[in-house]
Amino acid sequence: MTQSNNRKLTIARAMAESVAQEMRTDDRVFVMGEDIGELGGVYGNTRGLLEEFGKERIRDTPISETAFIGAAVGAAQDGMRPVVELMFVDFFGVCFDAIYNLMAKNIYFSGGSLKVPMVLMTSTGGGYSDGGQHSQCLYGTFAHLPGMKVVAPSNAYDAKGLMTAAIRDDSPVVFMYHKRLQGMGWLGTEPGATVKTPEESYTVEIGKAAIARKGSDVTIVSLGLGVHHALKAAEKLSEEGVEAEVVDLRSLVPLDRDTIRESVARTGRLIVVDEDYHSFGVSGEIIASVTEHDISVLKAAPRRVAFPDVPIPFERGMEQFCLPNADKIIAAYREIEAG
Amino acid sequence: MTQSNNRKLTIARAMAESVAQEMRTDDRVFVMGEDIGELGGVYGNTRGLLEEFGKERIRDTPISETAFIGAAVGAAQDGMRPVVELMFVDFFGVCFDAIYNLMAKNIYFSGGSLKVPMVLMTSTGGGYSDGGQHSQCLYGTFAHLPGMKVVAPSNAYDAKGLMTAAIRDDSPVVFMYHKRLQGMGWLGTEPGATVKTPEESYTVEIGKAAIARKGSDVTIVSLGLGVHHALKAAEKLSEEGVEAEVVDLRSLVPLDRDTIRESVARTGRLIVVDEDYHSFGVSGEIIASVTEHDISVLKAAPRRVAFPDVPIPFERGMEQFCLPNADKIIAAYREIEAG
Amino acid sequence: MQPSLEQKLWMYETMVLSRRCEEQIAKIYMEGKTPVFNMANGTIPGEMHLSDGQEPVAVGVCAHLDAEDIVTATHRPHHQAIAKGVDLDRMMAEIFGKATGLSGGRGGHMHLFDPAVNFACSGIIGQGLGPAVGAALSRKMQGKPGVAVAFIGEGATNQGAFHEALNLAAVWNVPFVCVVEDNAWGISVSKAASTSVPRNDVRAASYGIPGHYVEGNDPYRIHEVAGEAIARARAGKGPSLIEVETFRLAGHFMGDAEGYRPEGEKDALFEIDPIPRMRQRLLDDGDASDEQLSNIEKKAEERIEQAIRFARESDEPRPEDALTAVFAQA
Amino acid sequence: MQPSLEQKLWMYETMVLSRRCEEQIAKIYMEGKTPVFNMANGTIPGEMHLSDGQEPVAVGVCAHLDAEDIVTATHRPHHQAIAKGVDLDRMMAEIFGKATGLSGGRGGHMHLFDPAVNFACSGIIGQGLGPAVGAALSRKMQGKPGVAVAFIGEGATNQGAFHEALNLAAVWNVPFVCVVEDNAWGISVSKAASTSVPRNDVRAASYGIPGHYVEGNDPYRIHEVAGEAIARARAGKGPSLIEVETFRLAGHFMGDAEGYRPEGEKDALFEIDPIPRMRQRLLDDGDASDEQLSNIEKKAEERIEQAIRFARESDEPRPEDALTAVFAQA
Ligand SMILES: Cc1ncc(C[n+]2csc(CCOP(=O)(O)OP(=O)(O)O)c2C)c(N)n1
Ligand SMILES: Cc1ncc(C[n+]2csc(CCOP(=O)(O)OP(=O)(O)O)c2C)c(N)n1
Ligand SMILES: [Mg+2]
Ligand SMILES: [Mg+2]
Repeated sequence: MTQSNNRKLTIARAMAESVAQEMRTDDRVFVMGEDIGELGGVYGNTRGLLEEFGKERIRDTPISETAFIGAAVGAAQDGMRPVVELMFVDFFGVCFDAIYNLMAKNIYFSGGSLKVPMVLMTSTGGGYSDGGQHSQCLYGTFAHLPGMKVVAPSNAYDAKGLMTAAIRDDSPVVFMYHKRLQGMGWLGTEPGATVKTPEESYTVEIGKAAIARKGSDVTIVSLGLGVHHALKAAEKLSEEGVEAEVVDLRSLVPLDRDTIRESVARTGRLIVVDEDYHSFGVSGEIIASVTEHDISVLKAAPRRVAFPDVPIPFERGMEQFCLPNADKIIAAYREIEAG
Repeated sequence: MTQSNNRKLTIARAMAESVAQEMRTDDRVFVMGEDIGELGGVYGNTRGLLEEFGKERIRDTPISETAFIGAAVGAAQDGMRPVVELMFVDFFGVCFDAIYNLMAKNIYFSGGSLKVPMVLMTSTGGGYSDGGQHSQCLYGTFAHLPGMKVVAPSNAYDAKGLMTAAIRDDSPVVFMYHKRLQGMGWLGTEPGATVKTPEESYTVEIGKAAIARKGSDVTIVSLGLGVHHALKAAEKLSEEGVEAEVVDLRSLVPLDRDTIRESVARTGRLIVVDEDYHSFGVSGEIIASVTEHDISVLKAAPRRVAFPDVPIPFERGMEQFCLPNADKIIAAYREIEAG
Repeated sequence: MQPSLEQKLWMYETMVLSRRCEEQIAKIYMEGKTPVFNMANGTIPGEMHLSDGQEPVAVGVCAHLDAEDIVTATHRPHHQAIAKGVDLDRMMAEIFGKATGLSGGRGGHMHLFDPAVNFACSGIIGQGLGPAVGAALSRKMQGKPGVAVAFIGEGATNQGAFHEALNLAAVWNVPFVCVVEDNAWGISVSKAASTSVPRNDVRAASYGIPGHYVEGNDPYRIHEVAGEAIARARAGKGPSLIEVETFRLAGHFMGDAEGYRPEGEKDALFEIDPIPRMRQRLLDDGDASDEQLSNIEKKAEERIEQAIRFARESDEPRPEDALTAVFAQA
Repeated sequence: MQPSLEQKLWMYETMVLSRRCEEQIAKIYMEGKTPVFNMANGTIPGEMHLSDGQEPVAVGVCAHLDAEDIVTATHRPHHQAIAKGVDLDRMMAEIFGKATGLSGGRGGHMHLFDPAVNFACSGIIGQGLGPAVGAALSRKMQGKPGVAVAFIGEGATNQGAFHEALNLAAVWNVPFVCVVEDNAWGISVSKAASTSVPRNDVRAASYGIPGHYVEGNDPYRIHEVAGEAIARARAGKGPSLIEVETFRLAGHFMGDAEGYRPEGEKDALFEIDPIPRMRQRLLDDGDASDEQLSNIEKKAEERIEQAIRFARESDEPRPEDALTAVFAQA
């Protein structure tokens, strides 16, 4: 192992490095979005790219998400491999037609005669008082609609590998990165997200969950920032001799149901942690995926720790009241124990 | 009971009647949308209104969903009670910001100082080869995002009562009507949707499920057209002595979890029937709602009969292959029986 | 500048081909839908938007396009598809929902894709604009030739996507032309009731690009104006907006009672059907003999018959293939 | 036509009030964010978009508005809120996230709602346009007085919502005015890089409505042009579009390093800060004495201090109240 492989990167830098590496070897890759040029992306994931690749391939756009995401689809179908940014996932409402009715469906509508090799990267998550139009995760919203792969890394290693895999994929991939994991100085970051990341190019397979921590007593399934809450909860539980297994989904579509089911089959207990809204989303799907498969493996009713079904409040105390955290996960475990 | 109360109405006529009755007694109620005037709505639910109320209160709009749904929010906040139509729910992508970030959130953002008394009515459903941009249900998509009530009637009685309740509600209500239940001649209709509907005005409470059929052996939960599939399956199962209970959700938000749980507690078996996409949607939520509450009531793993995670194909055989129907529900029951 | 004789004959032939196509589809569409009309039934189920009357726009524009050029079309795409050179057999098979269709029956008549001639369409108003701008950008970035044309209806000009795409195309100066088929109606809503200006060419000024309005559904005039705009785009001088006055002789979709049309409108339109008019003009100008034109017409009829035969004789897709082609094949 | 003396003094006072507000917020925003700047921390967490420099637009327009008129504002709303007469104490408390805030801390600085003066704002670009058109329609339908003004930034003019709303307002001829604050930047993207025309007033022609461009960030000239447009709307003559040249003296949000600005741009802007300029003008024109103006300034400072005191002294909301007010109270 070279020294470079001991280097730690933030997710932001890992994303930018992946894009840069792909751009160097593939002329068809380019980047579009708001403030991704000079500014390097509000969340830093395109920093340095303008300097290396210039304005043609690193394109700042007007505030016209419908047009430029639609344009990415058109360019992708025409042989390019655009990486396009929707600055906050919360803005999807102004351009969701271009995303879910066009980007996601044209391969199918064309019977497979078209490819749509594009990546839509978008920031998710709250916890820093940015209010109800700038703090959502919307994982369930994107994962529910067929035709797009959806990934959400919890650390820089996965972020780089998933980004490289996404750019090389001939199908559209939505890359949801969590703001509180980006490693932006001005936002504070979860240290666990900044991990050793090889300099050389590599891929992480889209559709494979990771076991972030081994354990035998309860399975905690999560993604993105939630994985870190889960790991913290697991550490605390471990102090009292309860060993939690933490499953990091990494990808919502395809969803690695096998890994989840296999883990729950071993632990017999399930907690799902999701920063997206509680109902009709990720947490329900995970629980259903387990219970419909084999209900006998469960020793207790499954639990979820998710954002309640309310818009995201601005005020810190209110927002924290709603957000998942390690204590809530532990409380959920207590409920399971209590039966 | 007067004779009029024996009269049967289609859902389309029931909706139009409710709107007309509210418009007669409340000047603030008006209707906007594409082709809702002269044409009476593509799905007939505004037929006759232009003739009675004129162009000011029955407003055809440009093809500008973002603007006119946004305008409905502005008008609602200013004291009007708009009923606005999104012709097909599939078109939500061009205007979802106005729906989920504005209509759904302004009450909360204003701390309750604003009311947003508006109804967004929209057609759902496939089964008539209208292709992948005109056949979706998207129940899960709307139900996942907080701040809007979501109703989906299965028959004319409920449609009228829910529409009246929706118009009188000070919060935004999304009224999802299924095209194959509307009673439009040119589309064919499920006869079970056209039921006795009182002439006088009445409301059906938003947030209360109905037991469409009593039974003790299995609970089939559905909504809209799925309720009729469930009833047909129940009839067939009854021939072999299996009595299915059919729960008609009527409303997704609020979701009547109590009625579902109470039914499953009695039957011990659960099948969810949903024409919306399989994953991260309604079917997962219903199953999770039951299992997280009390896993011991289930005698077997729950099942779902939902639209697979693929865009909706045009061709009849392919589309029918994907759609829920009575046979698939019976097959799901067989799986439960087989354990 | 008038089209060349060859172009004129191609335009006439293509208009006739398109019309025959629509006539045959209209007939076949009713198979299985009588005595009770139910859109779900019959040889061709689902919605059906026909283009009768609007052929001059498709041919006037596409006369300037090659296979490598890009066209995005709408829910009313047949005339444009035919003029762009989409494989007619596979297009018809797709409309019938056959395994041999352009997308094996997954798409249907609103979702015709033929990558060989860079043709795509979609059922959402304004949706094709962004992709056309993107394809134009792709050519510019790759240094490859090709102009992208987005066809839309006049009703679509009030959709946000129209504004965003034209601005983006202008800012990026890509080889893009937006062609608006102004048939005066968006389903039952008239242009006057939906659009704040009588003509959309004035909206070009919002993007600092040339705007044109072509009156009279006149294929030669359309050909001329489109030719200029497309040449301009090819020369790297950027996008244009063209609105063309046309009309639809059919209902919005099949089954439309058209109660919204003022009395007599429809009859008057049939009087100015562009196909007999062009035929007469070719004769009057001495560009073709009656026999030549009859020959063209016969050939068009046969071509459509062949496509229909192909569609009818093709197999239905396997139902379970509905689950395939969601993602690109590895 | 110049504003009346009373209007001039109100405009000056309101500009100063707004500026003091921003200055104080800027200072308090940094409480708890040093030595390490983390947006999540401090007395006022989250994003913070200040309006320094853009005050002339707010006051020039709102001088013509009463409480019953409607304003929708953007992510940069303080100057407009203050000019519209939003309750300053409760606005400040909302920015602090207190229980006494306009929405009890649920909204924050991008979501200020004061129904008493018909003020609303939102954080999504272009989102306020539709609601303003709808409120204007509501007044027209109810036969009640009132004009609706939507403020947006120049970057927002390339969003589809802009186009749709202006067309709809024009088609329905409602009392609506769209005011574009052209501060030359949308975050780091310049107007030239995002907008296909140098000035948005030309886009009014797309809707058959009057378009105006006001140069120089000049409160009197803004007052005049806005007055005409608002009077026109009140007279039932329909909507207008006004773009105003202005500038922001602050970063896009607090913490913005503004590396995208050309060298010297910022310094030059401080030279033409509209507040000292207006002060000088009032003196030069003999409209007010130095003492009068100093008095106004002192009062403004005190008013802001009072609002801040109110905010500081107010209680935080109960965390569990996050779950309330999702739906209207019965
Ligand atoms: C975003 C969206 N809104 C509404 C519709 C429903 N719709 C289909 S065609 C049509 C009218 C379109 O009018 P125009 O653009 O003039 O095209 P034409 O049908 O006249 O060819 C409408 C409203 C749609 N498909 N997409
Ligand atoms: C639909 C949408 N896209 C992007 C953003 C992110 N964003 C917030 S402010 C801004 C720039 C806005 O520029 P402008 O309209 O000129 O207003 P200014 O900030 O200059 O006042 C952007 C891109 C957003 N809030 N909403
Ligand atoms: Mg039209
Ligand atoms: Mg700006």
